[in-house]
Amino acid sequence: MPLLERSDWYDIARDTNWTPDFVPREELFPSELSDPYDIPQAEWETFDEPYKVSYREYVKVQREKDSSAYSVKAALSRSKFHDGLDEGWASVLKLHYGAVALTEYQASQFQARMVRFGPSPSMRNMATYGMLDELRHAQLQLYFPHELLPRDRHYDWAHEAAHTNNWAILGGRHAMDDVMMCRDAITGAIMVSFAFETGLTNLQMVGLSTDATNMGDFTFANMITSIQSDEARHAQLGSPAIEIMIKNGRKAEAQQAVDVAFWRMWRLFAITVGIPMDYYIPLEQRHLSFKEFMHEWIIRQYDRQVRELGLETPWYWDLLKDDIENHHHCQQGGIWSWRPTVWWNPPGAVGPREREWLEEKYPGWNDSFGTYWDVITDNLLNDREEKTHPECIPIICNMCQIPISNRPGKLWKARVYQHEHEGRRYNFCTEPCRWIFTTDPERYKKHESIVDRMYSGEINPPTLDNVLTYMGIGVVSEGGHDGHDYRWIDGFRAQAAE
Amino acid sequence: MTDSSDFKPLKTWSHLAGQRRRPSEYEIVSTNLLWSTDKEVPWELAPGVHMNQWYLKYRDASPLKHSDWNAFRDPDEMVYRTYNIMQDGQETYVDGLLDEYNANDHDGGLNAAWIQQLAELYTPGRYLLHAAQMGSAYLVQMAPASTIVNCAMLQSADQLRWVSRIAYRTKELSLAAPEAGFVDGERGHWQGHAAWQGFRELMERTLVAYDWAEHFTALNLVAKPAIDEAFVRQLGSVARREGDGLLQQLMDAHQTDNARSRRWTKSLIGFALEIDGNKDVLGEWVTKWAPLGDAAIDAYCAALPNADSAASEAKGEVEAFRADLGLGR
Amino acid sequence: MPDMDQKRRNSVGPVLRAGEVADAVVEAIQEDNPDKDFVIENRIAYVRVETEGECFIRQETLSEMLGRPITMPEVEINLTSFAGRIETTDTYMRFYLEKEL
Amino acid sequence: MSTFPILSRFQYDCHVKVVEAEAAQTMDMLAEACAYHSIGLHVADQPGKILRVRPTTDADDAEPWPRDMTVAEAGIKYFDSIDIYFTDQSKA
Repeated sequence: MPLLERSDWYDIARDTNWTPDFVPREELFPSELSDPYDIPQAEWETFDEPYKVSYREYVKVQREKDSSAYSVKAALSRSKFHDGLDEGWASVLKLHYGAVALTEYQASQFQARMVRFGPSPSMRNMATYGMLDELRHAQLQLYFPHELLPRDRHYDWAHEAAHTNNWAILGGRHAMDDVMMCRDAITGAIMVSFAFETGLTNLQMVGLSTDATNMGDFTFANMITSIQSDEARHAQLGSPAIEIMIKNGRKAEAQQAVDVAFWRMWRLFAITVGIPMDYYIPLEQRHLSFKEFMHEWIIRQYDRQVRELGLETPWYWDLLKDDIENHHHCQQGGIWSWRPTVWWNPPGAVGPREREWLEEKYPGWNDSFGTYWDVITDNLLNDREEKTHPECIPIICNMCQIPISNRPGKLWKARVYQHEHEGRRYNFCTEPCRWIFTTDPERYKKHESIVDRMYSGEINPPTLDNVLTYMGIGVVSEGGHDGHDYRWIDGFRAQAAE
Repeated sequence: MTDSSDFKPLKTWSHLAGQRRRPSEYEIVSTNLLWSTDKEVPWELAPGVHMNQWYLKYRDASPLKHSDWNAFRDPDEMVYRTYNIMQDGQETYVDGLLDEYNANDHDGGLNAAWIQQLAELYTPGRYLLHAAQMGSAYLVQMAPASTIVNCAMLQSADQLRWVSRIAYRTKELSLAAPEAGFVDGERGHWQGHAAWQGFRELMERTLVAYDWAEHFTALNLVAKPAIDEAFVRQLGSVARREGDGLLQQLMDAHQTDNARSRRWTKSLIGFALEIDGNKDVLGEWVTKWAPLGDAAIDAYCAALPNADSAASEAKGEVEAFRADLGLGR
Repeated sequence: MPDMDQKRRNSVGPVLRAGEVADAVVEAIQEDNPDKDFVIENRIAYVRVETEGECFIRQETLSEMLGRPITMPEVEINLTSFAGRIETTDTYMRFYLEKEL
Repeated sequence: MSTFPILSRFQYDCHVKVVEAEAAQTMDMLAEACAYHSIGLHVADQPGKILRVRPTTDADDAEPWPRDMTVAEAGIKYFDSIDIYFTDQSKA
């Protein structure tokens, strides 16, 4: 006789709420950890995750996924792929693993919050798989770069980065701790599962796989798309939570959670995905521009999903569209200029052909970002390498912790958005980052950016060496240098010779 | 800054490079993964934020102390991919059991009295194990080292495994005995039947024991052993006597997961007992929680048919487990 | 680009890792949704399959196209993402939108 | 300490930079200090033009401070954002 189908017994396994008698319910599900919106338990029991799986199916399917991911890795390990690897692609890997590996691990702790404090048993079960998924992602993304350690000390950052105070890591931790680690189960489900995992993770884990395949890095392409297949499932924890919120008169709160989380993640992902796609990947291997991927996955698909659930397009959507044309170009410049502060070797990668591509994909690039690189190119062509290293630092945003920048050149838009709160002045990169602060000043007000720390005495004295040491440079590994040893200016030499 | 010549390529992570032997896959992917234990303020937000206060109070200020929790190792060295390989095999075995008994119309051969016992004493167990799933997940959030977190994570998943299998059996039994109250009756039994009230009190109180180490003690030294011995082992034995070979074999399969849980529990206790003062801390918690565990066992076993010695056997086994950890009463 | 953003605003469908399962899905989904026009975008590492409003992947058809039996949970191995809402059952997956914009 | 950080919003530069200012500096000196971190690094020089300093405002339309006014006299404080911008000799 055939075994039962999953649907025959699935609902029984998620019918596990009971009424506590020995301890008060509010002690069992404290609102700050569970549901701060006072939505009745019966409402949460209507939670129905659209993407279902059983334990039995889970261990079987996940075993197969891993079997595939690890066998592709083994095959590539035996090949000579990493010998003579382009340093642009190596930078993608170094940046990716350093930013992602331990973040995935903390995500398993966040999923555990939903397992323990989720008011709906369905949510608790789904999040149990989510928790395991994130363990998988952390372990894959530690095991794979570990093999690269004998090639390059920078790969040690896959494990160490999150333990340092590197400026890029402070940005990552501040955002992740805000959106993921310091939220109740419900707000977290909206912020992480919906706003993050149905949106921007697609860029990093699916969009980037196209470039990886073009590079011949099938291990990486296979790994990240396999990771996203887990995310696609457990991300579905978010939409029922949003719908229950709206049904119970909490649309405004759900909207704010989505808008805050999306913007915070956007500011990070433009760096970890946008820069690789438009600069680090050699021109011949680029498929679409970051902007094109953003329009495919975010402007069209994510926004559609937001509206499908009954929320509105975020108020800052026009600002986002502008930021898509702008933010990662600025940060490519900043990261390259301050390359000794990062754990990868960012290529400038703006030779004549690359500039032509950038101008085509981002009309106006030459008049704006081009002027910035003109000065740098001129310095390099005229043996003034030292002038490519600034002696000062950029001001850092008190929300996203990223250097405050905007379009240079004719279209000059660089500006700091300031805000006074209880006698302290805060500096923000954009209107949305400032807005996020005002939604909950208590949450953010005591935090110090790395620039604040240079003036508050935490980094004392704030000499260049001390700041670099504070950031883990010269501690975990050396900092970065131009990934192509400035070969990208050769095209200009050739032009000049003609 | 260090001279660049110090940065030779590595064979393993710098934090493992000091040890003599080559690190295992387990160590490479499992050790020192928490960033929230690096600094005085756990999370990169204002120190006063509720979650920072929660971690400072319930994790960092726990009376159970160790200067290097990260040195803990899971004796099974379980990683995600080996867990799935192992559990896929275990689940295939359970599928086989269910298929085989189903083919022989096992449920049709059960007597009415036993079916009633199953409805009252077996299928409501999904609430019990789900509570253990939630409690284990609390440890995932709060344990001070990733190697401890991982053990708790797989323990939480194991509970869901058996919640699912109980749900599966609940449906099967409801088809065999539509009048016995399966599917809809379990919550009433869990909340009202005398057999479950000890367990329910134990689990509700365990779930609000928010100090991470007290939670671990209540869950892994008291509640889970009580569940393992009374619900899994004693009910399994009764099933054997009642001719319910399927339940007996399911419970035997369940014990495999319990044994793994006990192995890491024993290792973690041994690790904690290296530090002066921890024995007293753990001893006090055991003294506080063990009576609740005993009461749960007593209440549950009293309801088991023809099982006069069940409670004393179960309590004896639980006590022996703790004695083996050096924490006998 | 704004044109594309506007035109396909009610698009739904799976995004699959390139490979034999993706190829089989592309065939099966068109067979099972004969009244629909599909846009199939090959992005080298992944394939985006989209249509307006609603579409199904059925286990039976997919197994036929693949030439071997496949369960719906096994589709997850290659289902890296999707547009729209999802419904997962033992015998089919459905991608759909409730609101038309 | 007589120096303190101000935010240099230097015309045409991509980044807003932290530059040390001194109370006794004139605006010309402050402009020069800011220029040191932008011109020739990220911004092309414009020989013949004069750099002026004004408070940052939303519309970029504030009056510049007199070139010989000091930082203290202008009331520029810790982490104030100021614009440094190119002007024609005649307008200066």
